[in-house]
Order: sequence, then C-alpha cells, then structure tokens
Amino acid sequence: MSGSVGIVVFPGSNCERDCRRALESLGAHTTYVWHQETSLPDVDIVVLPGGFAHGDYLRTGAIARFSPVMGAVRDHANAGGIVMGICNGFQVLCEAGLLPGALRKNSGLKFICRWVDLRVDNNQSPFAARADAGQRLRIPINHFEGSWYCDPGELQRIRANDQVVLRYTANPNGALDDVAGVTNERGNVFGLMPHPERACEPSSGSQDGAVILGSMLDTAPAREHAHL
Amino acid sequence: MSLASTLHRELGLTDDELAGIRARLEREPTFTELAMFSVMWSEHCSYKSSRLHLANLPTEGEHVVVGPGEGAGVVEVAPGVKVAWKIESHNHPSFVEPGNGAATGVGGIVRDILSMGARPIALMDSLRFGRPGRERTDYLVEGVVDGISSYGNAIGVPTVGGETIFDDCYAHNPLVNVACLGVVEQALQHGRAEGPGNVLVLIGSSTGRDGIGGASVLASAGFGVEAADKRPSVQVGDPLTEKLVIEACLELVRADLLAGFQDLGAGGICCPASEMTSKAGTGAVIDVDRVPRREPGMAPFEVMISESQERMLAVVEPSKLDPVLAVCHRWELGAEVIGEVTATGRLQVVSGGEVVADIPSTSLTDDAPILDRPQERPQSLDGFEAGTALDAPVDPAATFLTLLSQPDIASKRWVWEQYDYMIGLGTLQGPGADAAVIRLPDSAVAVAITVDGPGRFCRLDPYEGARLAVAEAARNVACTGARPVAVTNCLNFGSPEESVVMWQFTEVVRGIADACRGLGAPVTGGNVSFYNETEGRPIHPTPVIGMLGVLDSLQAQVGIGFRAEGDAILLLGATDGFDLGGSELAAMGGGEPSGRPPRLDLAAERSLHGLLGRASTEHLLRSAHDLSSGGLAVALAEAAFGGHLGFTVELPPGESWRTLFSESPSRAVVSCAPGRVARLALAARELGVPLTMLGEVGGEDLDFGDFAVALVAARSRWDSAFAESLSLKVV
Amino acid sequence: MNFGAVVDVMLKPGIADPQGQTVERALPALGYAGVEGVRVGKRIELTVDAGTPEEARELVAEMCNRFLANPVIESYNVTLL
Amino acid sequence: MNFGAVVDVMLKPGIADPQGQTVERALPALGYAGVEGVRVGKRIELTVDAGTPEEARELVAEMCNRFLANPVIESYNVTLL
Ligand SMILES: Nc1ncnc2c1ncn2[C@@H]1O[C@H](COP(=O)(O)OP(=O)(O)O)[C@@H](O)[C@H]1O
Ligand SMILES: [Mg+2]
Repeated sequence: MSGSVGIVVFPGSNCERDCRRALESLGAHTTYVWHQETSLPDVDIVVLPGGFAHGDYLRTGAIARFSPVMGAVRDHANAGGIVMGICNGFQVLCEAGLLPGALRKNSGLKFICRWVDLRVDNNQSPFAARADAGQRLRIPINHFEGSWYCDPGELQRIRANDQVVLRYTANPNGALDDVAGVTNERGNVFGLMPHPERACEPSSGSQDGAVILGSMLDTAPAREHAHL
Repeated sequence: MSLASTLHRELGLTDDELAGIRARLEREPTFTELAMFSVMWSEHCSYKSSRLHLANLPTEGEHVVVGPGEGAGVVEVAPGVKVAWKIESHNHPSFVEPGNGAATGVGGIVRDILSMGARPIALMDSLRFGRPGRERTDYLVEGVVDGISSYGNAIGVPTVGGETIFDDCYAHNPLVNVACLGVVEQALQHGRAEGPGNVLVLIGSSTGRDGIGGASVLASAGFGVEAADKRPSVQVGDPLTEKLVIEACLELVRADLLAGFQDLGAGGICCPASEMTSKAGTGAVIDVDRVPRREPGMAPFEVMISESQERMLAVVEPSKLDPVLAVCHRWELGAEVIGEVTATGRLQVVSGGEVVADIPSTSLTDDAPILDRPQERPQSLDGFEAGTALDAPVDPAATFLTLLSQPDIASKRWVWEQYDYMIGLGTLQGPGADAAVIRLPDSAVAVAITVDGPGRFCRLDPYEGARLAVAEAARNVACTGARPVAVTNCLNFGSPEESVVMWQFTEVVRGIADACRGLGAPVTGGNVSFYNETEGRPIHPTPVIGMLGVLDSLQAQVGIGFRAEGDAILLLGATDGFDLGGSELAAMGGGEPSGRPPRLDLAAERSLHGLLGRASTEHLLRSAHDLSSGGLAVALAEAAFGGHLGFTVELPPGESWRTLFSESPSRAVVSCAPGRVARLALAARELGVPLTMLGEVGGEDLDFGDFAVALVAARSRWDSAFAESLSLKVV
Repeated sequence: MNFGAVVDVMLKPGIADPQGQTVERALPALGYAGVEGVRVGKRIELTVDAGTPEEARELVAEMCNRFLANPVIESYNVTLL
Repeated sequence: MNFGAVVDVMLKPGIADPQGQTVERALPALGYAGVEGVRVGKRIELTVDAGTPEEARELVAEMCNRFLANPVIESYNVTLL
C-alpha cells in the first residue's frame, strides 16, 4: 500500500470512480468523502476529481467551494497535506483560493475531449517527481472551461517560484503561459486540467498519467491499511 | 354540448376515439381524463399506427432477458452479466430548440436504461440534418451537438460513437436519435405497480408547465416552419439533477428498496402510473396536490401530463419508505409520496379531496386504439429499378478527394471531440471505430455497439434498405471481433396518415424482421417516430439500427487502422461494380437519389461475420474495417488514416473505378501479417467468403495503382472538411 | 454615429431555469437567507454604427431576433446607452 | 422588505472575451457592418429581503464578492429595481 487517499465527491462529480480505479491500481487505498462532511477521514492525500460539481451552474466550482468539506480540505492544505484537483477539482481549488488564478471558457468556445502532449516543467514538485525534467507526457483533456488565467503580476511570482508543473506543448484552450497544471506557493496543492486517471492502463494507449498520480502517492508514508 | 365534444380535437383525439373513451368510462370524460387519454393515446405513447406491424419483428433469442415493452431491452452478454440497450428519438423538440431538445433526448433515454436497474455506461447519437453550410442548418448542428455534449458529459456517461448524415430531406426536420447502453448492477427492475398498499414515490425534479404536451404531442403531428409557436412544450435539461437521480436510484436498487420502478418521459406522471398498474393488474390513487411544483396555479391535468424532466416513479413498500426518502435526501434530491397502489384496477386522480379522474388503468394502455392504416406503394419507385447510369470519373484522384470531403464521409471529429467519450475508463474503441468497444465496469467482458441508418437506400427501396441497415450495423460490430446479438431500432418516418409512408413503414419493418432473423440478432426494443415532415414533405424512411455485439475475449478485439508496414491488405466479400444506386458517388452529383440499392445476400453476410469472428479469435487480423459509404476507396483511406500508414494496392482489371466506389454489402477490408495470410485464406475458403489480395501496407501514399495521393494531404482534407463546411458559429 | 447598446437575454417566464434554481438553493448554505427568484441570463454589450437612435435600436433588435437570443425560450431587452 | 436586484457580471477589461470576439467576427458575414466592442457576460436577477435599499445593495454586493462573480477575471455591477 502506498498511501491513503480521500476522494471528495460533490453532487455532480463524475470522475470519482475512475480516480479510485487508477489510484488503487497504483497501490493506494481510497475512500470517498461526501461534500457534506465537515472533517476528513484519516488520509494522507486529498483528491478533488473531475466532473460538474453542482452542475457547474453559475461558474465552475463557484458553489462547490462553499461545501462543508472544503473547510477540512483547506485545513489539510494549510497543514502541508497533499491536495490534487483534477479538471473540475482544479476549478474548485481556484475558486476556493487554494490555487492561484481562474479557469475561463476555452478560447474555441467548444468542449474539448482530446489527447494532448504536456511538458513537465518542474520535476522537483511532488506531483511530478517520477518524471525527468522536460519529459513529455501524453494525457487526455476533457473540459469546456480549462483556459487558466491569472493577473500578470501574479504570473511573474508563479513563474519565479516554479509553480507551473505542466505546460501544453500545443495550447488547446488559450490558457495563459500554456499552463496545464500549477501548484500553490508552498507546492503541496496542485491543480491540473488533464485527466491523469484516464492514462494509467495499457488499454488506454498511454500510461503517462501514472507518472503524475504515482509521484503524488510517493509522498505518502508507507503504511499498512486495515481493510475497510 | 359537453365540454369534451369541443375540446378533444384540440387535444389530438378523433371523434371515434372520444366515443371509445365514453364507452370505457360509461360517461362523459372529465377534463383531466380527456387530457390523460390524449397523451396516452397519442401516436407517440400508444404506437397506434405501428403496433400491428411491429408484432412481426423477431424478439426472442438465447441472450434476450427482456424484450420490447419495458423501459429497455435486456441482454445477457456473459453468464450473469446483463446489459440494457435502447434507442429513442427526440426529433421534433430538437428542431424547435436544438440544444435543449437534444439534451433532454439524452436525459430521456438514460432514464429508460436506469428504469431497468442498469447503470448507463455509454451513449451513441445518430444525427441527420440538411446539407451543411446554411445558417439554419448549421445552427441546428451546433445546437444539437452542444446539447448532447453539455448533458451527456455532465452526467458522466461517455458518448462513444454515432453517425452524422446530411441530406436536404432533413433540412426542416432533423433527426436526433440517441442510444444508451447500461449494465445491470444488482437486480433487474420492473415497471410494475404490485402490491396494493404500496406507496408511489416521485423522485427528482419538481413539476412545471414546461412540458405540457411536449414530446407526446409534438411528436404526434407534423408542423410548419413556424414551429417556434410550440414554445410551451420546450423543456430545459438539468443534467445535475439527472446525475443525482442516477446515483440515488442505483443506490435504492442496490439496497433492494424498490418494488417497482419506471421513468417519466412522454406523458408525464400519467404514463408510468397507468402502465405500471395495468401491467400488474392493480390500480392507484394519486393526489396531485402532493406533487412538488415549480409554478403556482397548475391544474390537476397539467400536473398529470407535464413532461418536466429528470423524474422517476418508484413503488415502495411502506416499511421501506423511510430508507428510500433518506437515500434521496442524502443525494439532495426531491422525493415525495404522491399516491398509493390499490386493488381497484383504476387510476384515480385526486385534488383538493375530490376525484378528478377515475379511469380503468388498462383503458389508457392496452385499450389504446390499434389502426391498420392504408398502404400504397408509390409509383415513383418504378423508375428506380433500372439502375444508375454513372460515367467513369474523368480524374479518379480528384473524385476520390472530393468524396473524402463530402459531409457524410469526412471525419466527424468536430462533433465527437465535443463529447466526453472516455469517462468510465471502459472505452476500448471510441469514435472513429466501426463500432465502439466498451469494457463493462470492473469486468473482463466487453461489448461492441453501433448505430446505422442508410436512409438513401430506404428511400429507393425500403425493404432492401432496411435489410442493408441491419446488415451494415451487424458488420460494423463483427469487424471489431464481436458477435452481433441484439438490435434496438428507431424508426423515423413521415405521417402515418399518408398511405405511401405507411407502405414504407411496413416494408422497413419487414426488412428488419427478415435481416434480424437471418443474422440471428433479435429485436429487444426500439422507438417509432412518425410525422417527420415539414409542409407535407416527408423525410426519407429512416430506420436507425442499434446493434449490440459481444466479444468473447478482450484480446480478440480488432480496430480499423492499419498497424504495420508490410502487412497484407485483403478484401473479404464480393464486389458488384454496378452497386452504385443510392451510393455516395451517385449522391455527389446532387439531386434526388436514384437507381436501385445493392442487393443483400444474407447468407453471404453471415459467412463474412463468421469469418471475421474466427479470424479475430485466432488473432489472424491486424485490422478490419467494413465497406459502406464510398466503398473500397473510402474504407482503405480510413484504415490508412486510422493507422497513419499508407498503402499500395492493385485493383482487379476492368473498370477499376467501379471496384473502388461500388457499395456492395457484405464486405470488409482487412490487414494481416504476411505469415498469417495462408491461414486466413483457408478459413475464407472453408466459410465460402471470397477473398482478394489487394496489396500491402506502407509508404506515405494512398496508392491505388491507377492513381495515388499523399496520405498527409488526403488525411487533412478528410479531417478538416466537415468543420470548414459549417458557417461561423455566433453565440 | 456610434451608439452603445446593452442587450439583456433572459429565459422566458415559465421556462425552467435549473441554473437559477441551483444558485438559489445554494444561497442559504452560504449564509444568505431570504433570497428568491434567482434567474441567470446573458448580458451583451456592443457598439453599433447607425444614423439615429431608432435605427440603432432596430438594428440591435434584429440581431437579437436572428441570433443573439433564441426566441423560442428567451426574451430580450435592448437598452441604448 | 423585498427588493428586486440585477447583477451584471462581465469579464474585466483587458481579459480576452472569445464569445464577444466570435460574435463580432461573425457579424459582417451576417450582414451587420459597424458593430464593435462586443462583450458577453451574465445577468442575474434576484429578490432579496432587507430592511433598507442600502442594506439590500450591500447584501447583494457581498454576495457578488464572495460568490456571484470571480474577482480574478470578472467585475460586477448591482442595480436595485
Ligand atoms: N454524431 C456522432 N457522434 C459520435 N461519433 C460519431 C458521430 N458521427 C460519426 N461518428 C463517428 O465517426 C465514425 C465514422 O462514422 P460513419 O461514417 O457513420 O461510420 P460507418 O460508416 O462505419 O457506420 C464512427 O466511428 C462514428 O462513431
Ligand atoms: Mg463502418
């Protein structure tokens, strides 16, 4: 076993099963955490999966970030715990202020489900430590609002602090600075638009998603799990 | 004069039907009753013009667990593993409001699957529009695709394939057919209201006026271009609620809390209430005042027939009511007791303590009229028998490239990239394949699904066209290495009140029955959509066949793309160079379709499937792709695009353009490692399938012998033509 | 002459607005009681070149009918600035 | 007391608005010349319960800051009806 992961489920999340399957195939133990919970179970890592929390109504992540569980997620992050938001989870973390920036509609104004190439621009990050510097990863994207943006001053700080972990090699959505995945200042909270859980099995064509998820699981202390 | 005698016609009921209603009630109907009859006896809900003929379809087979008549057909695809499979149309709503029309079409079919206790795991969309490039058509294309994308993606069900076809007969009447596959998670559910004393729980959205007479009335009459007037019936999709309905209901099924279960779609509450009680021989009392509303002042009849979306009706034993409500509330869903099952055999509706409707349940369902409408073969078909006079293309390379950029043939990537086709991690082959191959969740069982409907062939000869539709769907499935086992079908036609349309309909049903029997794939369900016409001009008769196939092992799976340089390319099946009636090459010239469609030999088709099955199990194939629109030329090109590998082929002597563009059925182009060709040839001989060596995989060109084009150039033409044919999207 | 115009596009009354409803349902949990009737629509700002205010208004209304709004489910309102 | 309020949420100036740009680019082909500066945003209508107009306005403004608009990319404007 390599770590215990809490997968937060909001009304309208829809990638929680896929995340569980991928993480467990990499040796993790996972637990779903319903958004109404006010505390997290005993987990090393928190994952906010993709989907359409609260229908993405009003704005992606706008309602979800007020869910009771988000207080506990914030505490976990503030204590240095590892948090990953995938796609809609990324949007929620930005809305909650746990990650910098915001996600706008794709510049092409269409939903895009497609395999893309990414470049690892910071393999010192716990979310990409299994990658070589500059390594190319092939992982699918699946979103309508994935065009990351932040104000220019902040971008400078983010770049200076090496917070951009993943960049698109061919920008599919108009994201500022080709950002596909970015951490908070401390580096323990990570959001990315691509779906690593969709690229973990041989039958999916690429297993590059396991580089990201595996790196994250490596941060957890080895421990024995009682079978729930 | 009674109220009813002036109203029934406005509600779409005939004088005869009103007489029938009076006879069954032994009195004048109340207003609420009349409204209930009008939706339940509508063409859409009652199948009054089609039922007689649909009875001829073969519905039994070793794999069939549930045939037509329930929410969806259910097929056992491996010991103990059951899947639900069904297709539905949402044509008229999609013309009125493309985004929400298509979205609610997705929602509707998903709830059909859910009603069987199955988790929806894949969607397919079969779409037809007028030729692209005009403002109105492109608006419909954009809106429909956006609707499917926004709804299907949000509920987390992948859209794994479909078809998109353009013909001006659909310009004012697009077809939006959506199929859904589900897997029974725990126990099969039934739409029956057993056990007097059990309560009826309405789960999901509140009820508004938005859907009054929506699908049922819209789909039961033709309309003019001024369809926008039908506004009150427009329904807005709410995918968030649908997603919660899916999860909550599956949890109820897992916990064995339901005694009966059905979705709400056309006909609103009235539909499951009458169907579930009449199937069980029971009755029910419904207190409409207990139905949660989103609008004030709704009359009882409005509550009963409103087609507001995202609702399910559950029959629950009183002792299980609390847990049922608790599950729904945990999923943040509305759930309200609205009535009770009785032993009266009557559906009784109460409001303000008064009975506003009291109808024998079966009179709304089983007693609905059955019509044997007049049929007439149109004489205009006589001319089509002659065959198609086509000239040899002057510049075959140019013709080939033009063919690749035809809207029907060009890649539909622009469409399917807007769909999440991967969620669930089960999509082993998605859009771009002959059939989608789906691994069932947490299982080693995989199925193949496809939807096909060659309307042009059906216009020329509905019987033969329908057989070709079934054969093509089965062949698409067979090319992936799967065995076709069950059919769902959506029959899109003009007005049944036209004798010519009725003739087309019966011919199509006869053709489907014939081909399904011949190929051993029974029909487990479907949907009929009549009145697809605008200003009296009907669409082509358009049966859409949804074929389900089973793969014996995940390893036996075959894709369409070439895989390795040096592999041999072979054509399986026989080509008749004169099979060009209704073909893509003929259509390229424009004008009405003409000629006679290819003739299908069911025995040859079956042999081909047998060969593909055997060859995939024995791992003889590197790739397989069926031949359909555009014939061998297009199939070879798509195999090359799929694998990013060119080819060199040599065609049999003679008029090679006929070999290239003929659309003879029962053929596939396959590639094979050189060392396995002999075994494939032997198997082909044993099964009596003609086999022709065509050439070899490799190089950077599509080299047809007589002419060659660069792979990259051809691919980019094919890949971008469709998006380029659309005019700019506005908001 | 250039005229600034604002187009408000809202779902017609009676047409379900799941977005507005969801926002409304979410508000109490955020600590806002007593908020009702939430409807979410579009606002479009633009500048048109026209001879007179009337012409400008007409032009924008025509654009609304053709493509800025979907008359089947939406109503619109044009304001000249 | 109930107050009707309208919230307009627009992308901040300087943030690209692809929706507005697409409309603007499409217009000439549809026969509309001279239309510029198209921006597409949201309009939210709601009713709040408050003691005075000032309180109502403040309440809605707070909801905007916290929830209805995202200050990283959007600006808002509140109108009491
Ligand atoms: N509307 C659509 N939605 C999803 N996939 C589509 C759609 N239209 C076409 N496709 C995909 O594009 C590919 C080619 O379609 P088509 O030419 O109809 O195939 P075939 O001739 O084998 O039936 C198929 O894999 C199909 O699933
Ligand atoms: Mg095919």
